[in-house]
Amino acid sequence: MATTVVAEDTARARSRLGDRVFSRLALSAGIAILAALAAVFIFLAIEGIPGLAKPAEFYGDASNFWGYVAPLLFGTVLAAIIALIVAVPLSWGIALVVSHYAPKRVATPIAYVIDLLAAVPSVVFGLWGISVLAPRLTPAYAWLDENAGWVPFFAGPASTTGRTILTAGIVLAIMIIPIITAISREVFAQTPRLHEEAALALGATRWEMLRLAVFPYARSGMVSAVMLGLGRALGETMAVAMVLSAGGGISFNLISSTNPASIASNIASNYKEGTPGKIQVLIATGLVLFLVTFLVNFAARWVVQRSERRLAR
Amino acid sequence: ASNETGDTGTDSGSSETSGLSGDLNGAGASSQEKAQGAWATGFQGMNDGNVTVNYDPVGSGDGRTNFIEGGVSFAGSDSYLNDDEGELTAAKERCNGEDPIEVPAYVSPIAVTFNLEGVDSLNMDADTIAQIFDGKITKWNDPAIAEINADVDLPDTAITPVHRSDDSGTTKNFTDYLGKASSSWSYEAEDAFPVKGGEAAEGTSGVISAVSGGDGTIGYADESQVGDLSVVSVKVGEEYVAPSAEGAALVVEASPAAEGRADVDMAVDIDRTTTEAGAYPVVLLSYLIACQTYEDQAEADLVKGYLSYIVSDEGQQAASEEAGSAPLSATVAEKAQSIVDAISAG
Amino acid sequence: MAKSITVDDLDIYYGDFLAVQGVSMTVKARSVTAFIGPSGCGKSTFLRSLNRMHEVIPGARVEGKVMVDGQSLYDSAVDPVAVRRQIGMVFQRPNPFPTMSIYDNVLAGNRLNSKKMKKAEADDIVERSLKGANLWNEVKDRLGKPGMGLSGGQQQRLCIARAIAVEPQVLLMDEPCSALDPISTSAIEDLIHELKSEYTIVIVTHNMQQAARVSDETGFFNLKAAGQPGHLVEFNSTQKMFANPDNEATEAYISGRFG
Amino acid sequence: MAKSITVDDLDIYYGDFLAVQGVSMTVKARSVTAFIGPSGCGKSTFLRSLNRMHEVIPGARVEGKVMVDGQSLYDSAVDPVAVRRQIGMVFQRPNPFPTMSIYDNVLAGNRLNSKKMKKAEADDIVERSLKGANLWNEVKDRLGKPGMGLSGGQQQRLCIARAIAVEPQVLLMDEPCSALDPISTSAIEDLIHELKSEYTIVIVTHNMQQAARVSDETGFFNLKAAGQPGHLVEFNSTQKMFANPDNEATEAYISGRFG
Amino acid sequence: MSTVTPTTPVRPRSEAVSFTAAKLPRFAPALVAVVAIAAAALPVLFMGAGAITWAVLAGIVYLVALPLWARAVEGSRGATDRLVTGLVWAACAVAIVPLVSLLWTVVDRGLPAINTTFLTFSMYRTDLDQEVGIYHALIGTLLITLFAALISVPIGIMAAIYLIEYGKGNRLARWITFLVDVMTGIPSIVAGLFAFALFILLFGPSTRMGFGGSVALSLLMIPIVVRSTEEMLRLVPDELREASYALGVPKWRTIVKVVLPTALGGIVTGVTLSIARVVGETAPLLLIAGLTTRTNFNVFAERMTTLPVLIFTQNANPGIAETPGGIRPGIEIAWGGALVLIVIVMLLNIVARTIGAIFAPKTGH
Ligand SMILES: Nc1ncnc2c1ncn2[C@@H]1O[C@H](COP(=O)(O)OP(=O)(O)OP(=O)(O)O)[C@@H](O)[C@H]1O
Ligand SMILES: Nc1ncnc2c1ncn2[C@@H]1O[C@H](COP(=O)(O)OP(=O)(O)OP(=O)(O)O)[C@@H](O)[C@H]1O
Ligand SMILES: [Mg+2]
Ligand SMILES: [Mg+2]
Ligand SMILES: O=P([O-])([O-])[O-]
Repeated sequence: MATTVVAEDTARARSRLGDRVFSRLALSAGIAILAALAAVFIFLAIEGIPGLAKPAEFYGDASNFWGYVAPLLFGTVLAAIIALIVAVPLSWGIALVVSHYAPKRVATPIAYVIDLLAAVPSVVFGLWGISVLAPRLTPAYAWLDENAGWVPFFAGPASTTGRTILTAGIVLAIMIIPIITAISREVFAQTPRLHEEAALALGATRWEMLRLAVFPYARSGMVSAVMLGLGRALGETMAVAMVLSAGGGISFNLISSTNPASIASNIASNYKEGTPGKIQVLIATGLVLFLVTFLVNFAARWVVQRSERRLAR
Repeated sequence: ASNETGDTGTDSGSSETSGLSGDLNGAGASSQEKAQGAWATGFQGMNDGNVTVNYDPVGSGDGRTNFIEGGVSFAGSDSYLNDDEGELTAAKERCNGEDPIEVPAYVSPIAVTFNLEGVDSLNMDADTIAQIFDGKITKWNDPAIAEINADVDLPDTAITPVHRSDDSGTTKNFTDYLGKASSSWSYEAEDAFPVKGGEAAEGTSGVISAVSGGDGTIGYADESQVGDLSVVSVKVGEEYVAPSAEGAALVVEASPAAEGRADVDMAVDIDRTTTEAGAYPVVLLSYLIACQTYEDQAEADLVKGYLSYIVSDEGQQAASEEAGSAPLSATVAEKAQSIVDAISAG
Repeated sequence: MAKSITVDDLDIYYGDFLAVQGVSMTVKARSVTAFIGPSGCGKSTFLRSLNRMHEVIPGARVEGKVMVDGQSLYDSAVDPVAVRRQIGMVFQRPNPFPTMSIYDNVLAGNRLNSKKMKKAEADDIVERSLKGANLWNEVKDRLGKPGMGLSGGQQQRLCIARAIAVEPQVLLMDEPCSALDPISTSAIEDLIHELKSEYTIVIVTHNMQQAARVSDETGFFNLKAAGQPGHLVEFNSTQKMFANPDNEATEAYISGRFG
Repeated sequence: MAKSITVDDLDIYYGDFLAVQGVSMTVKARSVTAFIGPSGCGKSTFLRSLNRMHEVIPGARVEGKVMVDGQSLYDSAVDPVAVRRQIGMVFQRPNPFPTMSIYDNVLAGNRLNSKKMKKAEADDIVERSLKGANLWNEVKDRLGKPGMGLSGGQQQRLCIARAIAVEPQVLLMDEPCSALDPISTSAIEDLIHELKSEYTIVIVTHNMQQAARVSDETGFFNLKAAGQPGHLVEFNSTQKMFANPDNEATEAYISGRFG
Repeated sequence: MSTVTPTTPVRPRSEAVSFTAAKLPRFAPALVAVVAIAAAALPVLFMGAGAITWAVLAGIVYLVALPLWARAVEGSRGATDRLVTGLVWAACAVAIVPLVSLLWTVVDRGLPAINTTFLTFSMYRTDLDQEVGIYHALIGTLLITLFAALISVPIGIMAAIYLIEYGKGNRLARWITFLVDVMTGIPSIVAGLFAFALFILLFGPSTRMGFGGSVALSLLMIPIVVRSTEEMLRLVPDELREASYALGVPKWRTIVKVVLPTALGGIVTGVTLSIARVVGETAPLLLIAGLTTRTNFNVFAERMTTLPVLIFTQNANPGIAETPGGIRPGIEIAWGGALVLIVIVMLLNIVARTIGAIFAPKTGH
């Protein structure tokens, strides 16, 4: 047994060294992420900035880069918003079923099946979107056009193939459901029993217990989950390219066949036949998307922080 | 995998065995992918499975870039090299200052295909097609269509024109046809479909699904992929011609060479307004791009062997079987053969 | 308005594991009943079965009868939520809601009724409840701060304040003072004394003196052997229990006591 | 092997909040020192500063001196990890490792420090430690089962077993018995008696009798007022403290006692 | 509420509320469901709408009727609870429908393609009549994904450890957290372009290698690993860390031996999720990993085909059917490949869950 608090030098050195090495490793991993991101940004900037100011013929109908990218950006954001509106409530619903509503016997298979969804390749989502989902939605779009045509979103004319931005949004939603669900259900399930029981013992119904004990505890995880889903929705390439009938300009009409493309799908569609100049333009749009995710995350963080501050009063 | 052992395919039926070995890498037009698969198979069989041909179907533009940068030994491209962005010059540089070889390899008719309940076939002239895709004709029973198809009972369905959403050689060839053969198409021939609106779909298979997924749809796609869908017979001279391999090959043969090209460059400007009987001018012509000399003997042998197999009767027949393309006509094939046979190391 | 509770041959399970076996007793209205017994004998488990908190653990269930003022607690028509509202509970470990302020923690139960409360009324409830739990003076200046920033004992008193804020009929307390110092303990005991004129109170405690001081009746639980289910050895008036218990085991446990 | 601890004018902060102010005392080697005082007065905080556990809370820091056998604990050359290995700690709330079995929980301190042990040796440590914590009989048949499956009291005894398994020089205990029943408490107190011949023991307790029974010296902490930092009111031999304290406040606290 | 003076302690409510008074009968949900289905059948019968409309209408009727009834009997709290319960299950059902449709489509179209040849042959042929398979793409997918995981899992987990255990709240950590979120938005095609440009720059223009694909996929994986791991580490109670520190365990060992095992279940879920996320990626791989018909076991040299790329290219250029109107060979390969891909991830999931279950915190008996 050691006689001094400052234990034998070797032991101390060992533990100190272990701690130093480990914390350095952790730090380097964090910095590696920053470096990777910086590298991507620099790459986009170097290859893309010349694409900002090309002669007008590089920008199709538009006369300059901003005219070219605006509808793409609009399409990206619109599709992602539709996806979030559809996916977030569904995902949280499923996550709650799995963590708090269904008995284990039912919850495990549900969770499992939803996880499978994450595995389906984009291409297959695209194929399914075209061949199964879109035709099923066509009658609904026709109905909306007839009965809700006065709402700008359903102004029509309804697409006869169903390959609209709403369909693309729904496909995106299905793609991000597993991501949002998986993380949400983990954080829901991790709520300490102690807090749940505190709520139940106050005579809370299950829903009230969720509100009192689970949601506050899980909030940061729920936000992360949504942000991950949003990221994927913004950046998804192939499924959107395959499902969306793109080529239109900015329009809030969700059910017509003339829709704005998304930035990522536009890159994928046009990269392959592109000449060097055209590719610079495409990469410049990638740079714009990058900056947009930056801003969206900034905004989300700001909102979260504000609500946390309000909570702390 | 168990099928990759070297001795498979000795009974491939190929008449000659060139005894080459090694890897040959190419990249480019996705339209050629299936045909490349057939060619690679035949070429690998000729060499007893000692050769592997890789073809990345990354798209014509990227294929050309890859070739120019030296990433691949040959490229497949739906359009010939030009100097709008200096690609021709760059390709020349890549080939040690010699003119790059461009030979036609893959010819395929582009079908104008539609899905309209109760109608199996229609005749149209270039003007009508142009106006449909321009959004000027919006109903199937429009007089312009009805006039030509007197014996067809046309419904009052709206027309949904389907075009490619991605940049594509098919679009470029199709719009080139519309621009040259009709008076009502005011857009340039381009990889990107120029008209706003209408339905857009990704890739040939996307167009096919969109056309078959809606009623009153009409689109354009590689004829081999049309399957059960109805096709439009296009007016050539005074006849209405359905898309066919022979018709496509005929047009390529009859088309004038592009101006100011080197001897080894078989780029042609397709004659969209031909009136030759049986010719079908809505065709896609895809080229192979390579160098005349390669520094490495093995690479030169492989490129030479592969390209000459491609333009050979056997190669063209294989592609026709596998991808449904139109075999090159004898004269074109002969000229191409002589060009690729001159590939050497230097 | 307080309730009496009659338990008849109750078996309590965690899945297949029988934790408590064959308990029968009557908890009188407007009195304090204490449960004592060695660790692991099922006191907490039994207590939780009295307001249907037991069943929130997956697989947990009971067999037997619990009657509260003539109503069967485990009747299929009974709403566990209504039960828990009227039979409040304070846990062994303090569990304030981590994201809520002290103020909101106290009001958490009241807010559930989604009654809109006036600010004045809410302030009043908070003050009364915190005073009842002897916490008011310590936190009155930082009601807006998070409840988790308090020391262990403060947190437990906050939980007691939260439980009494909803004005239950019965109050179950699982070792509510085990994390409290004598002054707070004394305040809670005083509070129990005060409350028992109108509430029915059941308290689990390790502190024999506490049981003797605050309770009118005492139940002694024990394990026959390790791994065996716990059972109720003796249930008697506290006086009798501590002076002259019927059962040898009780005597042994109580006389082996100290503290 | 035991150590004496000398504390000199120690201020303890949570960020900007001064929780404990100006404490000076000497904890004798091979003796039991008890800290008492009302909830929130900083007993736990002070205890945690004695083995540098305080500093694991972000923003937490101390000012002043703590000397262990003449070595300054907060010297920059001192490795807090080495400190904690030799100055063990048992917490107010039981916290067994949820991923580990009972067996592994007891051995955690040894195993996590990557000591290689023979099976027999390990078995021996587990048995001795669990016996020391009076838990052996209850768990000896399910050593492979998870530690979290035990009742609250059992869990706490498991934590005590885990702490003594690494054979520290000093043992800090923060209300180790607050979740224990009298029998277990008694066992722990016996254990403390046994251990003090070789260890230095510091114990925080709410139970005045316990302090009186087990400790040689007692420190009384108090708050001047709510929101004010805690401070050490009196530090004296337990005998004197309970019979005839120097300080009025101490007298008031101790005589206001019960339990 | 009684009007007591502020200093009087709280008293029980004077009104005694019965435990049973206000509750819908047990069979209420079932009854409402039956009624809703019947009610929704009316417009279906008269207006000739389809089964989907019927299901949707029935769902809406149920979600309105049951809470309304509960509101009348149980009051607003009960109604809200029932509404939420209904909504939550409805969400589940609604999400399951497309999933089942999707899986069904894949199984239905993919199953006919699958046989031993399909699984053990590559697409390398020397004769057009030879049979082909996806073995080469299977190997490619497994290797490229494996290497992507080898890059991202350590970096992701270590970065999360930095964020939670070391960086807590400091400026660098805040930036990393923020930028990780930004990273989730990198489109896969951009990741591919980046990896392509990077490898061309490093190794010359003819570079094609599977590892390049791994690097591109890592860019997509890392943020998911970091974010999910971070959430799980955050949930590990500080008490456990303190218990370990108090035993004289150094911080790094505490993290490795106590914190990580406690969070392992969630971390494994996150990693599996991230793998599932990238295993189906097409865009980045076509550029840098290329396409070949042969099996390549070396991720550091030469082209490598992956399943998604194969599916994509086969679908884009499916060739011509042997018999007119038959299934095109490429389409069959594409769906077969998709089915295999899903099965792979399914197996992966099972493995991950088993690992998670073995190491998950054990709370029960
Ligand atoms: N969630 C649970 N799952 C399974 N068994 C449990 C659970 N909680 C407690 N037990 C077991 O039930 C028995 C009774 O436990 P209980 O917590 O009721 O004891 P207790 O008398 O309250 O002990 P203590 O005084 O230590 O709190 C014990 O054997 C315990 O291991
Ligand atoms: N993590 C923390 N952050 C900020 N303040 C804290 C923290 N922990 C405790 N405090 C404050 O420090 C003071 C002393 O708390 P401490 O837990 O040391 O009291 P205690 O004497 O141990 O009380 P108890 O007997 O209830 O355990 C209290 O005012 C408490 O609110
Ligand atoms: Mg208990
Ligand atoms: Mg304390
Ligand atoms: O062959 P495409 O360029 O039309 O895809």
